[in-house]
Amino acid sequence: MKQRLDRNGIAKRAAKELKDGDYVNLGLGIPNHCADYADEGVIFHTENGAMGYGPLVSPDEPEKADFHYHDAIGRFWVPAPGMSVFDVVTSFVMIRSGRMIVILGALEVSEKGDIANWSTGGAHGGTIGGAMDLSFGSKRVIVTMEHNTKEGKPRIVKECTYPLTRKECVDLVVTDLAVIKVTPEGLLLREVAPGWTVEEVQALTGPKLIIAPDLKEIGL
Amino acid sequence: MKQRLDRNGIAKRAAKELKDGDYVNLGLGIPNHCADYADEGVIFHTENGAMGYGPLVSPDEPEKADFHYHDAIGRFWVPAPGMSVFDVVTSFVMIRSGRMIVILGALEVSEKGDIANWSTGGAHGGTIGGAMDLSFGSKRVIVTMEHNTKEGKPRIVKECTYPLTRKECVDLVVTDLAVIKVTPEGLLLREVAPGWTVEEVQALTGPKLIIAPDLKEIGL
Amino acid sequence: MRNKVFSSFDEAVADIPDGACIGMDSWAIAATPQNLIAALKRKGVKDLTVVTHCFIPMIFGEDKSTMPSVLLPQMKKLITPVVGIAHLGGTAFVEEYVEKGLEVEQTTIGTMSSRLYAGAARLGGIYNPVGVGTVVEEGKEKRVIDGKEYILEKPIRLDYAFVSAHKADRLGNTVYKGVFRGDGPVMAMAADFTIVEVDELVEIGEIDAEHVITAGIFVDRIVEIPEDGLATARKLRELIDELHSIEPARKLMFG
Amino acid sequence: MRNKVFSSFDEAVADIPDGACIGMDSWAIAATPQNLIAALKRKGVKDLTVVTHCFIPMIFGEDKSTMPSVLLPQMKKLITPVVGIAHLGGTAFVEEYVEKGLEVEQTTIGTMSSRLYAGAARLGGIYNPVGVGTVVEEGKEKRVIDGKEYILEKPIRLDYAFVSAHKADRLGNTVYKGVFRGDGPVMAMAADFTIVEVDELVEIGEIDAEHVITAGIFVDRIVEIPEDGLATARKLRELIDELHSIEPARKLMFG
Repeated sequence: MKQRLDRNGIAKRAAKELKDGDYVNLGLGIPNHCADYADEGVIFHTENGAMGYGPLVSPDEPEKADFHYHDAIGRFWVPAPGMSVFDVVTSFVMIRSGRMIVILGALEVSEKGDIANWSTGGAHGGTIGGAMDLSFGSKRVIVTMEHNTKEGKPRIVKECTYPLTRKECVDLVVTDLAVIKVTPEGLLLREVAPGWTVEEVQALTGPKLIIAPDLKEIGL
Repeated sequence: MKQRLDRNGIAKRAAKELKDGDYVNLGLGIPNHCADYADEGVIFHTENGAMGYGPLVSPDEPEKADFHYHDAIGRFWVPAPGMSVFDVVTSFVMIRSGRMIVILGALEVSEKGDIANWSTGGAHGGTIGGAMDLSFGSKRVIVTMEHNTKEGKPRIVKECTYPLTRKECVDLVVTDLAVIKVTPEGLLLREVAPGWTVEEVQALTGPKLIIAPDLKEIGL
Repeated sequence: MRNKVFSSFDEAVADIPDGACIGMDSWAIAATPQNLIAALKRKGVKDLTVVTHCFIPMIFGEDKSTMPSVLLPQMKKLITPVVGIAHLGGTAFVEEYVEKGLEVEQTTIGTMSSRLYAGAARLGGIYNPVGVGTVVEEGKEKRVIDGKEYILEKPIRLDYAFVSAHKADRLGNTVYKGVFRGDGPVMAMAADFTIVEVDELVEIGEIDAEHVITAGIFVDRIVEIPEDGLATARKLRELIDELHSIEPARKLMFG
Repeated sequence: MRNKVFSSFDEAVADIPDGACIGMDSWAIAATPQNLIAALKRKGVKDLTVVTHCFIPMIFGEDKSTMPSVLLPQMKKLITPVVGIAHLGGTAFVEEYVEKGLEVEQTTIGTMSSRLYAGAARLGGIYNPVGVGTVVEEGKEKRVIDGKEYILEKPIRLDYAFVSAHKADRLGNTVYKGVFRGDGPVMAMAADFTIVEVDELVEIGEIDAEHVITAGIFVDRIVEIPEDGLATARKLRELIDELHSIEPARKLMFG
């Protein structure tokens, strides 16, 4: 049956990239859901100053929520054994010093691995936040996003049209249609959503895709 | 009776500059002895990472000594309530950010308040250490030293002959003969050792001294 | 012992002049020195420069939660990585002030922290790798060092830091709780005067030397938050309950 | 859980290649990762760059206390603020090595710490105010910023950091004791690989999240110091007793 992955499906596929002992920062949106599917032993970081925090507080137990314990976008979690808290200076040294994997949402990713994810343009259309730091220093940048805009245009493009977050940093893009690796030769299509052909995915993608010899269906 | 202050006397006079609540770093040599004479409430810093440490360990109680608790030159102290320990990055932000008084030893101090205290010159004659940081950032630099070299030459000079630690930073010089304030107009002689005349002190000093209208004997 | 403990927030901010540059950490409601901000509003100084992580519109009334944006009419300049958030109308709330002359300097979060460290250590500038090839580099000097591009960023020094902390002793030794630590420690170091509001003032010796996060030398004034103050445990609890009752907030903040 | 705990120091340093740049904090006997240094000597790698606070001659035999200078024959370069101390013959002990090509880069203590921070935060350089008008500025670029002179200093990045700490849990969350903290935390951040020797390995959860000084992400390998290791409480106690029995040392180290 031909269908696009839903947001949880994208997150689940991206989470397969994470292994026991990895330090991971998850961006706003789809990336946040990766935590639900990640291996035990993956250690999550939030840039406002905690590493190795525990499960999110469920809406059924609001009494467990505490403003001292939430992530960068305000989701409450509970402390866990082995957690550490720290100031933002230290938090961003963690991010910048190449020890972390980040999974980011994006508006666009270019053929060369440029990412645009902080602003839709316009005078006050966006806010810089920590995305430029996250895309800079991490040992691996994974992007999760919908393959196309609401209007059906490609989000994977020759050149980004939105204000850039960082040039040439994305390693892997996971969308509702495909898993694509950024390589020096170009974008390598490795996996396609169930029921989709290479040609159909290519038609919804800006740059020409290289087809992996071992191309397969996205496995969840 | 005409005499030079001894090293403890110099330290005692310099310690009078310190008030309750001051944060103070003491250099090697005479400055170290200032702690013995300072007001209660003066808080001492050691650049290897502690603030507000307790009394030095006496040679009669070596069992109280612990390598985790000593100052930058290796003198053991005991922890005290209200103490904090920190890394060297933080320790030097304390030093550089203008919140501390430092008392330093010196080889020479110039008319303009330049200080030379880290090297007697020569290929490997000295070691830089933290003196340049200490003389840079502090809100007040006080120098304690003997007024003259063993050969009787002035240590207060027109221009330093030893390698500089920092230019134009010394505020007050306390020697075995005099207390001298560095001012934009020149060196202001404020106090002389008991029994010494202005002329005698001037004869042992390089630059011309300005005589304070309220010149007095060094009070201990 | 030099007294650092003030009995009111108004007294603690009484000497802050027009034109002051004030760091006040804020991650929305978390880590925000709400009582000091409220006192500064009451005082009514103007032409302020505000340095903060998160500058968003007031979500609740000032009696419930006071955030840096309550100072908008008193501000000349804002330095922040986060202006507004999409689901609260984006940056619309600052635009009328920008038209009237408010300068907004956006910086990345990590860059702001590095610039505050640079201010604290009295560096003249840092060559920063983040933001190369983006709007962040506009109008700034760039330089290639060992084959990589960097942007020259200026240090941030503060006249005053407002810090929200958990406990402090009378010497100013301070500890935080959870993500309220934020940029409090580096702001305290980068400031000429640091004012800390704390949940609890404790006796000297109660905070272990190994656990101190901001040493007393960086803290000039301490005010203990009274029971009827802002950002008390009770007030924060009430805010959570209120947010939990609002559908979009519950969806955002609960797993 | 990824295993970070190694059972021997030799194993923990086994992959360090010739030419590595290694940070190892040392404030004479304090804060020195003695066991890791001894293992690196046994391994016999060469052309090392050593970054340390205090580089002084060996005071005691290697069985009693091993300091960075034991690596002199294996070193190509030394970065430090302190080479030798006057009452132990000054810098004489390095001079034969300098003649044979050892490069010695002296830096101020505060500058070294700032350069390590710059390395950790991936800055390209910092404009540093300390050392202007002194030998420190020789051969370096200077620049006036807002009317003040600065020296451009390069970041220090480390291939490996050797850190001496008090306790670590199996995730690498680390705490120190007293002045052994030193530059351990910033070296751990500036290094590609950090190896920590600890007095005690503890279970996860034993170290409070608020008390962690070096978070586990910065720690790659942990070795617990065995009873017959260097820098144990017993060994340090014996050194104090020995120093106390030597007149000049007693005079220097006791009040």
